[in-house]
Amino acid sequence: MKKNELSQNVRQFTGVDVVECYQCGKCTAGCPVADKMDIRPSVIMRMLQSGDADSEDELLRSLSIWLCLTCETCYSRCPMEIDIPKVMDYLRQRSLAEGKVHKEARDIVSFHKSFLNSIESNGRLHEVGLVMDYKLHSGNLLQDMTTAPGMLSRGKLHILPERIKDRKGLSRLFKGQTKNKKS
Amino acid sequence: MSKIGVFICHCGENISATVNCGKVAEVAGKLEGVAYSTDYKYMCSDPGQTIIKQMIKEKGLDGVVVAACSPRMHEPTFRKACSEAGLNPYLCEMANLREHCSWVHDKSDATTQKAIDIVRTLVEKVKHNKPLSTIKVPVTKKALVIGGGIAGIQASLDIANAGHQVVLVEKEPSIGGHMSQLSETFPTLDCSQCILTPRMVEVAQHPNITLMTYAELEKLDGFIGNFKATIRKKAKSIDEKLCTGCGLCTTKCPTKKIPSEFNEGLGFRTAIYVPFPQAVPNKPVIDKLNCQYYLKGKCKVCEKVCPTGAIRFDQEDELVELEVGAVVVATGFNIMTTSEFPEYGYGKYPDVITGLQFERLASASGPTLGEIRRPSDGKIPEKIVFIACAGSRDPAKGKPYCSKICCMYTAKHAMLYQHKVHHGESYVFYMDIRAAGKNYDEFTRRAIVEDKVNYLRGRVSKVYEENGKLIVKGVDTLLNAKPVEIEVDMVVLASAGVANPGSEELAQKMHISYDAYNFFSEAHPKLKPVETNTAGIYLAGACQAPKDIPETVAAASGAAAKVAILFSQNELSREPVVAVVNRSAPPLYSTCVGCFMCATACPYSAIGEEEIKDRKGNVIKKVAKVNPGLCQGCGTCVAFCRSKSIDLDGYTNEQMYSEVMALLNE
Amino acid sequence: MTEFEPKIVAFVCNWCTYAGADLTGTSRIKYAQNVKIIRFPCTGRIDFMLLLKAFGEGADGIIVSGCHPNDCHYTSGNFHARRRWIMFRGLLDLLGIDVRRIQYSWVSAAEGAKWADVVNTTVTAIRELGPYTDYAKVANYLEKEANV
Amino acid sequence: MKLGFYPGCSLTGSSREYNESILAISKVAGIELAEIPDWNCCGATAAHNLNHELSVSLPARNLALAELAEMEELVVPCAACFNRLVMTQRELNENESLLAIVSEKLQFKLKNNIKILNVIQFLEKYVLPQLDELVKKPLNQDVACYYGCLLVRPQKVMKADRFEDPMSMDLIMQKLGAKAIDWPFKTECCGAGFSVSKTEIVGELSGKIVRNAVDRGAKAIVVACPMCHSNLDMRRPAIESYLKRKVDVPVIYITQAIALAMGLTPKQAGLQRHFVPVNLSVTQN
Ligand SMILES: Cc1cc2nc3c(=O)[nH]c(=O)nc-3n(C[C@H](O)[C@H](O)[C@H](O)COP(=O)(O)OP(=O)(O)OC[C@H]3O[C@@H](n4cnc5c(N)ncnc54)[C@H](O)[C@@H]3O)c2cc1C
Ligand SMILES: Cc1cc2nc3c(=O)[nH]c(=O)nc-3n(C[C@H](O)[C@H](O)[C@H](O)COP(=O)(O)OP(=O)(O)OC[C@H]3O[C@@H](n4cnc5c(N)ncnc54)[C@H](O)[C@@H]3O)c2cc1C
Ligand code: SF4
Ligand code: SF4
Ligand code: SF4
Ligand code: SF4
Ligand code: SF4
Ligand code: SF4
Ligand code: SF4
Ligand code: SF4
Repeated sequence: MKKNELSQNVRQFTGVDVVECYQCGKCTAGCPVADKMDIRPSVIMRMLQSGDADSEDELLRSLSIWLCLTCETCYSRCPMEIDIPKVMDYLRQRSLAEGKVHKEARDIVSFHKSFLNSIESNGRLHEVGLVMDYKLHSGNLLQDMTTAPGMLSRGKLHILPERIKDRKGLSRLFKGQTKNKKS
Repeated sequence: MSKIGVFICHCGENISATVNCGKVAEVAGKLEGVAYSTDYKYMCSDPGQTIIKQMIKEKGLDGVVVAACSPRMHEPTFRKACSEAGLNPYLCEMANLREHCSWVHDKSDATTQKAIDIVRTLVEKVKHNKPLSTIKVPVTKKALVIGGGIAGIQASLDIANAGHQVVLVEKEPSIGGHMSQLSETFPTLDCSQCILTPRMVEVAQHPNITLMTYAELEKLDGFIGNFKATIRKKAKSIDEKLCTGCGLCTTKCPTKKIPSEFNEGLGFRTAIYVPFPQAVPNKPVIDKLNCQYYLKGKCKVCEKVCPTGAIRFDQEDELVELEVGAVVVATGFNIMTTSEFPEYGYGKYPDVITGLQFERLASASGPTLGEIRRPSDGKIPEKIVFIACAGSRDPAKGKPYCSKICCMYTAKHAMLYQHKVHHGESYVFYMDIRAAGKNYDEFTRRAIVEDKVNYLRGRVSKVYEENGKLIVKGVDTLLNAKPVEIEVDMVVLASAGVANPGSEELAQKMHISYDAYNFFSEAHPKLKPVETNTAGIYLAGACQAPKDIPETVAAASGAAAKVAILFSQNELSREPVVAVVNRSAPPLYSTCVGCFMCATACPYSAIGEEEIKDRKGNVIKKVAKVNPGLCQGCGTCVAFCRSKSIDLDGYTNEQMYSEVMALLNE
Repeated sequence: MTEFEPKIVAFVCNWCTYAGADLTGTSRIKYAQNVKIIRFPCTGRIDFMLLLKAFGEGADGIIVSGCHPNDCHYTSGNFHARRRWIMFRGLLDLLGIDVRRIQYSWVSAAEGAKWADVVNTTVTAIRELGPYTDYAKVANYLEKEANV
Repeated sequence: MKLGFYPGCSLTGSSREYNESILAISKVAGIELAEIPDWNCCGATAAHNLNHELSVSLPARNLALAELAEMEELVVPCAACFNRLVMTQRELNENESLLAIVSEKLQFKLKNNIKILNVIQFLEKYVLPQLDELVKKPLNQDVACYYGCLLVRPQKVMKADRFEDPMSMDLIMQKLGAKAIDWPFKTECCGAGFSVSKTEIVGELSGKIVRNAVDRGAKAIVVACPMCHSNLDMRRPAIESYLKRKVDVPVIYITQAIALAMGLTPKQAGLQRHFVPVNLSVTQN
């Protein structure tokens, strides 16, 4: 990677200029998952600023970008109004595209992928299908076995998916987008 | 045929780096009416001016164009030089090649061409310049000082001690400003009241100072040397001559629970009140908005107890007109309140306070008699957090600037806390420590090293209350951005210094400029720091930007010196940029048709009537006439006159037309 | 073909915009070279016939800029200018001059960056509008006016 | 009165009771909600996280369908869907090239001017004015109104009142006769989309929220977002294992609270579908 390649891309795709960050740390101070992150939000900003290739690679391989909940707390309090969640979105997409997803984040990615698969095939989310698909992908076969019966008995799960009618229109939206089938 | 001299300045490299000055001089030399043209490294230097003077004499120049920096910079310099060489100074004009050309464009032929165009334009203007002579106006040697904080106090005393009359107008019942609220002052930790009170008393007793408290500027007209100010003296509901300041009324008034402004809401006052014990003047006022009598028509306890019968419920506001020669604006500043911080609870936690509130807690004369006790339950806080840059350096909160004083007062607060609560723990969340001043950095270091204040670099994201404690969610950016959560008893916000509410309106009343944050603007950021763009109006203290006391006092003395300089003259020379109504040979006498559109447009009421009479004294016609003493040279009248009968010296129709023509016709 | 370089005249007041433009220089903010400044004591002084004159002499665009409302050094000159400007717009329509050729703005002495902005946006706008070619019409009008 | 309605996937599945209660109270208030025909999933966090274009084109399809159905106002009760739709609308208004791409894929030229209302805005505009008349059984309860992230942030887009300490739900609850407690966790994140993939994080974040509400005396937590609801209600085991204590405070939708106050039955309000049993004392007028 060239120097500052990532931060320039961030700027191009998100409109966020990381140079504006003056490292006050307010984002990290308020982030609900900062204590679980391997690289904290303000440090992510600093690494992007440094433009150093190792840092940028480290960033894309970090767990942090996947732990971010997009809760927007950082953005809403940042004195420089830096849209960190948007940067996180971009970093996630880059990480995925470059195959640098952190080991512990694979669950999260699998879940999101299953989710998109469900939409792609039905147009709407089919929770049972989603959970099955996710389990297959993540290998977490036993996870969440406790809630499903409860959901069923409360009428919260449909066994069969609801499908939208305009399947063609839907598939146009997915056309040309990266496939989520395999992970 | 004119004989104009053109002098092109390099300004070292400032102009010549992007403009080919030699080329400009060469082309200028060939312009019609130009008798001489040259370029030189520093036109404003002695040798530079000598060239101009020599050439005026040698070539018999009848006009000069100096193509250099902005006329706002050196027009007086070169006009003076011309005058010394015997040329009427108003035959000299400056072409702005630096600010408007070389500094804003890159080096190129086009830049040089633009410089040539600018020079040509001014050459054409000068061809139509007329010799003018400066106008003399008398100076009223009395100054108006607005605002009675330390800035207004210092400026008043200095001007008064120079032997001139001063009227000091303060909107609150007492002078003293924010300094009177402070506990101890950095970097020496001397007691604020102790050093301030003697000066307040001196103001009250000075024979040259008239003090008007509870008063505000209503209107300001006129111009340097000759202002007319209208002051509104708000009704105090007290006959000040009768009142002895015994204070009986204030102890008996039944309305006791009004949050005291002086104590920043941490204490109470009565409806009839003196804001603080050392107030000057030490006489009460009735706060009509809270007095039972004014609200409900019942009470009058104060009237009953007053031994001198000084209470006047029927007193009304009074408007006083003053003629003054100069105005010093010293209205100070304010700070953001806790309610302006959503993330710190919108002001709903009583133990999240501002720096000014902390000053009141730390002050021996404050509501806690100098003990640091938290407002909610009066407990002594065992742990305390100070948040620096609260609102400052925060574009999201609309204040991108550094408030300059808070790093220092935060260090002071933490120190005072540690001195008073020995076993207490104090934390300061900061972004940078800005302590640039004599003995300032030593001071903040002392807080850290000697008083063991914990400085943590990082901003606080949120403060909330849980089980009677305040949870502060911050970060230590020097530890790889480690989140830090501290449970404390009190939080002090070093909240941003901001312009006083109402500053904008006040500036508009006085026609001075103000910046994006409503602080008043100085005429030049370096060389005219206490002047405004309006001659005769000066700035002192924190009304210009947040300032500490030493800086405030220096500015106040500077402003006072400017006033004294102005008052050292009996008459003032003014630029002869004034309007004149033309005269022509009879039978017309003037093309003026007497419509007086000009008079309605003139903001200074400078245009009157003149009767033109024949030999027998019969009035032939009425035409407009400008009073040059009042005319300020705005030229509005000129644009209004349909018959082109009124013109503005220095910016005549002919001059402006020729400039436009020259600019567009290469 | 080289790009069309519009000729733009800026009529500015001495106290606010002229000083603001000085600040642009002092701050070394670069801007387009097409604009040349003529200094007036106040926007109130600006006779709008002069604007027409400028179009008659080949200007492609004009900037009129002074103090912000309420900030006029002379109390109210800029208000008068503003009022006349409204009437003047009617005349522009009559003469078929696109009002977008005249940029009316407020730039204070503290707004150096804003001046650069005003200049650059005006230059871009005029570039898009293309050269002003109808100057004969304006010159004609002015001549007739002068004879009244 | 007829308004467009976008239920979103959750309301047809895991948060059916939210849907049921909205429809029930709308009926009482005389408001007709017309579902967007053949709507699709907004893409939620998944699209947002993985694929930017899909995160815009999926919501955009719904906006297009709403426009086709000539809807002027669209009620979007799910805070996550609301957030996605509003952000999409905004992004498409600001980014012309993206608008072109999306229009091409949708084969529809978006006017993109539909007014999108979240549940609170909907209630404030259409239900609140008549609420005094409609409340039959005031709720005499201390409740904690929980807003979460998506209704208030980013505040520049959501334009919520007092974004760090919003009051709009509190005011509605007060109208219902309840006491809305003052508490500092109104807008803390509950763990959002980690419900399935990182349940322990949800347990921790939601646990802190629930704990604070309970400690401050709340007898119910009132929400306006299916994600918040499922995290606080369905993930109660994870919460309890984080807090190492049992908490039985119920979590209800604001629309359920209104339904109860209007005198509808718990069943009509869908309370039986909750994991944490709801036992609210409802006093008679
Ligand atoms: C918390 C805190 C702690 C500080 N500690 C220190 C310290 O330790 N050392 C130090 O050097 N500096 C300190 N300062 C800074 C100090 O307070 C200022 O430098 C000083 O007060 C500025 O004086 P001033 O006269 O310009 O303004 P002010 O003190 O604000 O006085 C302005 C006066 O003008 C009056 N006024 C306002 N508007 C009008 C009007 N329209 N008409 C008439 N009157 C008007 C006001 O009522 C007031 O009396 C501190 C500031 C703060 C906020
Ligand atoms: C590298 C540098 C960059 C700077 N940049 C900036 C800037 O960008 N902006 C800014 O605002 N400020 C800047 N400054 C600060 C600025 O230089 C000073 O504020 C300013 O020069 C102070 O002026 P002065 O007259 O007090 O002192 P000086 O400039 O030091 O002048 C003192 C004069 O007194 C003479 N003198 C000394 N002793 C005697 C004696 N015994 N008898 C007679 N004459 C004597 C000296 O020869 C000298 O001419 C900069 C300073 C430095 C060092
Ligand atoms: S809050 Fe904003 S400015 Fe501060 S460190 Fe985070 S991104 Fe940078
Ligand atoms: S948006 Fe992400 S980085 Fe920002 S505060 Fe929320 S979880 Fe942390
Ligand atoms: S006259 Fe102006 S431009 Fe020339 S050297 Fe002096 S300051 Fe520089
Ligand atoms: S009681 Fe009368 S004399 Fe005494 S302070 Fe009050 S008004 Fe003045
Ligand atoms: S009349 Fe007013 S000021 Fe006097 S004692 Fe009564 S309340 Fe106080
Ligand atoms: S003085 Fe210090 S605390 Fe105040 S704004 Fe500047 S850096 Fe922040
Ligand atoms: S000078 Fe002009 S505007 Fe004034 S009265 Fe005479 S004709 Fe009218
Ligand atoms: S130039 Fe004209 S309008 Fe302006 S002050 Fe003088 S007389 Fe009045």
